[in-house]
Amino acid sequence: MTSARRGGNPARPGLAGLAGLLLIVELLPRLRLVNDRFLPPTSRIAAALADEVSTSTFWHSLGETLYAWAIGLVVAVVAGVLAGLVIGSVPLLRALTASTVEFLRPIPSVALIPLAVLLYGTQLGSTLLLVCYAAFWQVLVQVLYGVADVDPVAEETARSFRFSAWGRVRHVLWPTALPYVFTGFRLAASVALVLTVTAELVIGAPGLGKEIATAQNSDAVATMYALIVVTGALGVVINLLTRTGERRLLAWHQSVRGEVTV
Amino acid sequence: MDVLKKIGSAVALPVLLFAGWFLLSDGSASFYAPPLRQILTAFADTWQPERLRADVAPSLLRLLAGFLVAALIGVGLGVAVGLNRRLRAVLEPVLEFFRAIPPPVLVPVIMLFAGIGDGMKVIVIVFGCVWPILLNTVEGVRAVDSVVLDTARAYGVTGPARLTRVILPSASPQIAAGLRQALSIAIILMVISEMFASSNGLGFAVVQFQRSFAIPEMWSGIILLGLLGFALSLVFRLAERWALRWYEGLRATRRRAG
Amino acid sequence: MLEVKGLRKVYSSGGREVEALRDLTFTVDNGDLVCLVGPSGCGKTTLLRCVSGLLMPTSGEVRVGGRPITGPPPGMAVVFQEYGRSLFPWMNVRDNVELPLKQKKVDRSRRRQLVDTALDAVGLSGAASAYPWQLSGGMQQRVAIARAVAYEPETLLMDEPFAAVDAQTRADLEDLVRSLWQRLEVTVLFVTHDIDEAVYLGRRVVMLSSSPTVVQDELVVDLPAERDQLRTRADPRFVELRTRVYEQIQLAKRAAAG
Amino acid sequence: MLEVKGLRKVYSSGGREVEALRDLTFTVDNGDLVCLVGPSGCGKTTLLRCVSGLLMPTSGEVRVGGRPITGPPPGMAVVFQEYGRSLFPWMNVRDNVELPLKQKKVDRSRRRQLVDTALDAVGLSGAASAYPWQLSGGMQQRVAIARAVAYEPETLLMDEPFAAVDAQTRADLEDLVRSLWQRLEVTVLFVTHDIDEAVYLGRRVVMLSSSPTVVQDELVVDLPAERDQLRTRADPRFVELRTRVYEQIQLAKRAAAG
Amino acid sequence: GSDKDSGGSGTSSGGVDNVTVGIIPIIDVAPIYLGQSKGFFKSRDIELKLEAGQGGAAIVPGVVSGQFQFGFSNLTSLMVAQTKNVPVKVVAAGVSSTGEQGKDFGAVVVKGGSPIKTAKDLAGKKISVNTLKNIGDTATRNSVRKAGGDDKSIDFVEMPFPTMQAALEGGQIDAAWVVEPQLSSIKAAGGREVASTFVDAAPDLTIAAYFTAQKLIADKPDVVKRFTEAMNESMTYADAHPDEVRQILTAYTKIDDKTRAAVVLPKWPTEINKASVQTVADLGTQDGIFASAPDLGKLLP
Ligand SMILES: Nc1ncnc2c1ncn2[C@@H]1O[C@H](COP(=O)(O)OP(=O)(O)OP(=O)(O)O)[C@@H](O)[C@H]1O
Ligand SMILES: Nc1ncnc2c1ncn2[C@@H]1O[C@H](COP(=O)(O)OP(=O)(O)OP(=O)(O)O)[C@@H](O)[C@H]1O
Ligand SMILES: [Mg+2]
Ligand SMILES: [Mg+2]
Repeated sequence: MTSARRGGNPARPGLAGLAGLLLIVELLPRLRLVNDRFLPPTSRIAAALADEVSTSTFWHSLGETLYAWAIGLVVAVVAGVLAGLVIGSVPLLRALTASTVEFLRPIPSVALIPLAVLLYGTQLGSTLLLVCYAAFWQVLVQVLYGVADVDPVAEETARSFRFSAWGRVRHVLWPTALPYVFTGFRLAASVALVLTVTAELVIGAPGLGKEIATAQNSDAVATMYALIVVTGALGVVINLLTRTGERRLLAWHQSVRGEVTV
Repeated sequence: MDVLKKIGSAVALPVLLFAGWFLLSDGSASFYAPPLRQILTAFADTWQPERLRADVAPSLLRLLAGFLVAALIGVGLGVAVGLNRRLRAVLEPVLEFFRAIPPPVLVPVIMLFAGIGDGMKVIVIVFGCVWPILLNTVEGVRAVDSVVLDTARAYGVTGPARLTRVILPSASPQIAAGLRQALSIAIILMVISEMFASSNGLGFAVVQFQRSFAIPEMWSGIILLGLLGFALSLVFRLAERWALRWYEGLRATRRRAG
Repeated sequence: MLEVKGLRKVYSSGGREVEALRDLTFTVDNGDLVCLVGPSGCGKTTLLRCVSGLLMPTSGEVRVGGRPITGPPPGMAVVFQEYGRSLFPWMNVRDNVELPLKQKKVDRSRRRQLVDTALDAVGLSGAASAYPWQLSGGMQQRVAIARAVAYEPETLLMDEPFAAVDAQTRADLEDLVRSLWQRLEVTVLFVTHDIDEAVYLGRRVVMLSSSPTVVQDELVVDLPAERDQLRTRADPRFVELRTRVYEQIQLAKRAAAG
Repeated sequence: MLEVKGLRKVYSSGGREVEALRDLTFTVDNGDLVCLVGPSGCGKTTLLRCVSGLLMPTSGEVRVGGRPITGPPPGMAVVFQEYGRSLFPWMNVRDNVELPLKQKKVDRSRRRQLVDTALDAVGLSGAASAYPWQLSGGMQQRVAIARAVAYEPETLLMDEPFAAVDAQTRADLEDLVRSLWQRLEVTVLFVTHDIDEAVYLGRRVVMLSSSPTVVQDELVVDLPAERDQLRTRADPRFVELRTRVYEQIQLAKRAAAG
Repeated sequence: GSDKDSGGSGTSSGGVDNVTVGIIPIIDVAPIYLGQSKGFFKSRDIELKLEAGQGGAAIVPGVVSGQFQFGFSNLTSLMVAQTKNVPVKVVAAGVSSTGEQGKDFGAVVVKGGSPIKTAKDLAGKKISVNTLKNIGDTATRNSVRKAGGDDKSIDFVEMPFPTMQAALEGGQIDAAWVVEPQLSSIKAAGGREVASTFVDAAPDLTIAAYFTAQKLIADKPDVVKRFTEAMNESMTYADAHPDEVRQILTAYTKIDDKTRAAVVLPKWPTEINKASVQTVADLGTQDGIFASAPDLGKLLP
């Protein structure tokens, strides 16, 4: 009810949440609730992490992962948004593609691994293929739902003033779909990260995933967790950035403005 | 008439694509991309009723269990997080943290707690497909019209009724978007989960075909996955139509023009 | 008794600060019917939302029965100016009207009776099973009114409730409000931009100045309690009163402009 | 010239069939100002939406300049009854008003001038940078009017455009519409539920019956072109005409009830 | 630069052949890393690039499509490929068992307190293998049969090696078929070995091999020959220098120092023990792993 900007730094409660998680992970093995060889306490993971970050391999792998992630995500988002807007605003296209979309979407990207390797070997291309394939659907589906959510009155207003097709997309469809696009982006961002790491893990393309695989094969449990933590941390950072963008671009939207006023 | 048209437009593109695939792949010598003709033969040979019962049925059960649990958790947690700003601030980074962890690397950890039975597979599915539901629910709940909320408050529509009669229906279109996305992710994770500690299931079969270099059979498995996904999404679509008929009507009335 | 004391509300959002209400003080006795008039944008809706406990004032307070309110008090019904958005699009007309009664735990048969009577009173018996988005603007507004009427509130807040209906319907609804008020001894706070309506309906009229808003004037309508659309409006005293309100509002406007 | 011929519209959605318009025929000459009155729910909005090319009639047709319309014709501006929802919440007031002009490729300086003049005319110069949801109902409605006015349309369709504004503002806006009409020779079709307004504003008044809707009566307002809020309304001819309209509508209602 | 193109079937650039090899980053492939660092490949004009994958899934298609010139794979998988007419051929031995009971690099182990004492007791139990229908289950069946147990009643489940220890200790499985380094680590935690399955199957069993696509053998027999030579030199060197093998592990695994010192290293003979491979082929055919008996003449050099 009262002013939203009370707690000063908005990131603080989030940090508290993460700290709680760290504490739980520290305590579980210490209290012998789980075997510390399977889940080492936070402190040991942290030590392993410190070891990792002092190697150049780690930074190199991180760079590779981020690079593949970023490219895959950009391609998927751009393609997903464009396809979504086009398909969503042309009912005929929508009817024609619906079944194909539903058919292709659940095909697991992991099943595409042989195909990817066939085409690109263990190089970046393989990872990208899997990442784009998986992330594309996330964006596409969100945009389709977003386009369907256009307020009929707003849509009619645009039509009555004879907005050009582009004008309608730019000024009506796009702003309405934008919140959905953001959700799609956030979903795609993490799916892309998950797929990048998985592809590296399974195919062996260079990156964090390969490091995780190596750690797993080597029984280096703490190191494995340390690398997992890095992936998770990447997710948190990515989300933080997205949220910031969202607050900027969606200041007019109920979900954002509802939290500032009242 | 209308129904025929709908069916026509639904099958037109797939038929075209399959025809294209059939023609282009005919005579393919590549070991990993065999002609579609061969794949279709393999399909008919492989997916006999007995095999369907042995591999597809258990997969489907895990899938449904995982999807339903994810839906419950996703919507439940999503509503709580969406309604409560402070809870959201506390939980969001933790959730984002877990969201970014690839399920395959978590499988060992999940095995620790859940063993290697169906429970583990269901948890893997839940872990992967809860996110779109959760995110969409949170956003849907946050976007409930302020006048609607005021109306509910003013008329004392509070407590459970506020949830079931106001918040959930209002957010339901977006929740549906999340559920739909989760459904296909659930299928993907079904396959992934069956790659570990498994001895039956559709995913297991596909991986097994791949490992034993039965490539046409592997492709037939992938096609079956696609068909399965399509069938499930059709069921989902029908359910959605029914549950959101108000929304469809609301949108459709104004679409009749031009 | 409803007391508004030194009420002030400043909106600040997106770098824009608006002092919607500067300093309002007035009281409404139990069972009174007070009409609020004032120029567009002067803060009538804001005031109503503060009184209903939906909006926290920047300073000052609203008391009901001596106690300051912190949220919507029980037994209050509100008809929102945004009638269209205040109806739940996922429920049909009957359910929209019935939901608050369910929340109030009115038993089923009584509920049915209240809903039927209310829908009948606003002339919508035939549309009970339609969804709000299948209705015309005026019909939607009447649903919102029916919902408030069926609720049998102790306090009734109405924000330009007849804006979208035709003259004849409006007259009928005015009489409906008056009869409800007389029958149930409801406390009514009624926002309107129609001066005639304010004088015809109210026992008192509170006039607000334009922004920054204070109470410009108050007036007791000393017309007989039994009113009639034709005779009352032709009454010289009625004309006198409406002229006085008109002048005050002109004054308020001019003060703002000057 | 705008011709409406044998227009019929039946809504059918969710198993509910409503014959909103039965059979409407009338014409509006170029540069004419026609007011449409009729009871709530009789189909005024439906008619307007058919005329604007936003809704396909079930049968009959609408012709503009002799050609049947298939979509919104160029040079037309509509003020929707749902004014709140017709404003884009992601743009501030100025941008909302300016956007159609951009679409019409009006150059920048002219655009600025048109927007400023229009906002000034509806008394909203001060709120140009506010977002629609930061405005009161009446202010929102005035933004919608400003948008239509700034557009300098050849045909102006207005659906109860003054429903949410106070009496004084309403009078000002009425004069605004009349001066616009005289200055630019716009063809205006104006829906209202206020009989006085229809007679004061229009050069002709078309009265619709209640559902099933036909044209009940038509009337030419033979008052002098120069109108004045005080004098015109006091004119005996004005009173005579408004009584006639009132009676016709009463008749329509009674016919429906009987 | 883009290895995709330059790697294309060993294009020469200045007389040097670029060769990409798909391997799994486990102890077994230590020789190739060692050979790379010792310059055994360079001296034969081979510029070696190693691509580590998590399993065979990516390697065989990579080799068949020409993305990799060579690959490392377990021979059982290659035999499966052969029965399906995948155009691959072995060019060098990969890794062999030590042949010593109780001191091999792969075995079936149980928890310390387990009532399972011998291979016979494994009958009717739940045993984990890394891949179903592969060397793990067929070799284990063989051991059980030899010990006089009923191999048909064994319930094999599939799980990655690294998770087996937890599953074993959590009681989700009764026994685990594991290889190093997990084998050492389970033993160190009190686990007990009940069968040296490779040793039971055949003396000096050749378990894995390096292979290539038949197309490459036809197109560039010379490259293949040089690769085989380099590989053989690497393996001979590795076999003779266990300390350097333990050292090179740090380059591509994350095995900790203690385990690194403790693991049992496999043998790296340059000869493929064809008899042992034939034994596995027969066992596999008997257990239904192969649809038809593999034609070793087509697969092995
Ligand atoms: N959410 C908001 N954020 C910022 N300013 C607001 C908000 N709501 C209202 N205002 C401002 O407060 C003032 C009063 O608004 P309010 O809606 O109370 O007026 P009103 O008297 O109801 O007008 P009307 O008769 O046109 O409905 C207006 O200037 C408006 O711009
Ligand atoms: N989308 C729709 N679906 C079904 N019925 C509709 C729809 N829109 C309007 N109707 C019905 O058509 C009839 C006419 O509606 P319309 O909105 O045209 O009336 P109106 O004359 O504008 O009324 P008001 O003055 O109350 O705005 C009403 O009975 C209404 O219920
Ligand atoms: Mg208001
Ligand atoms: Mg209407």
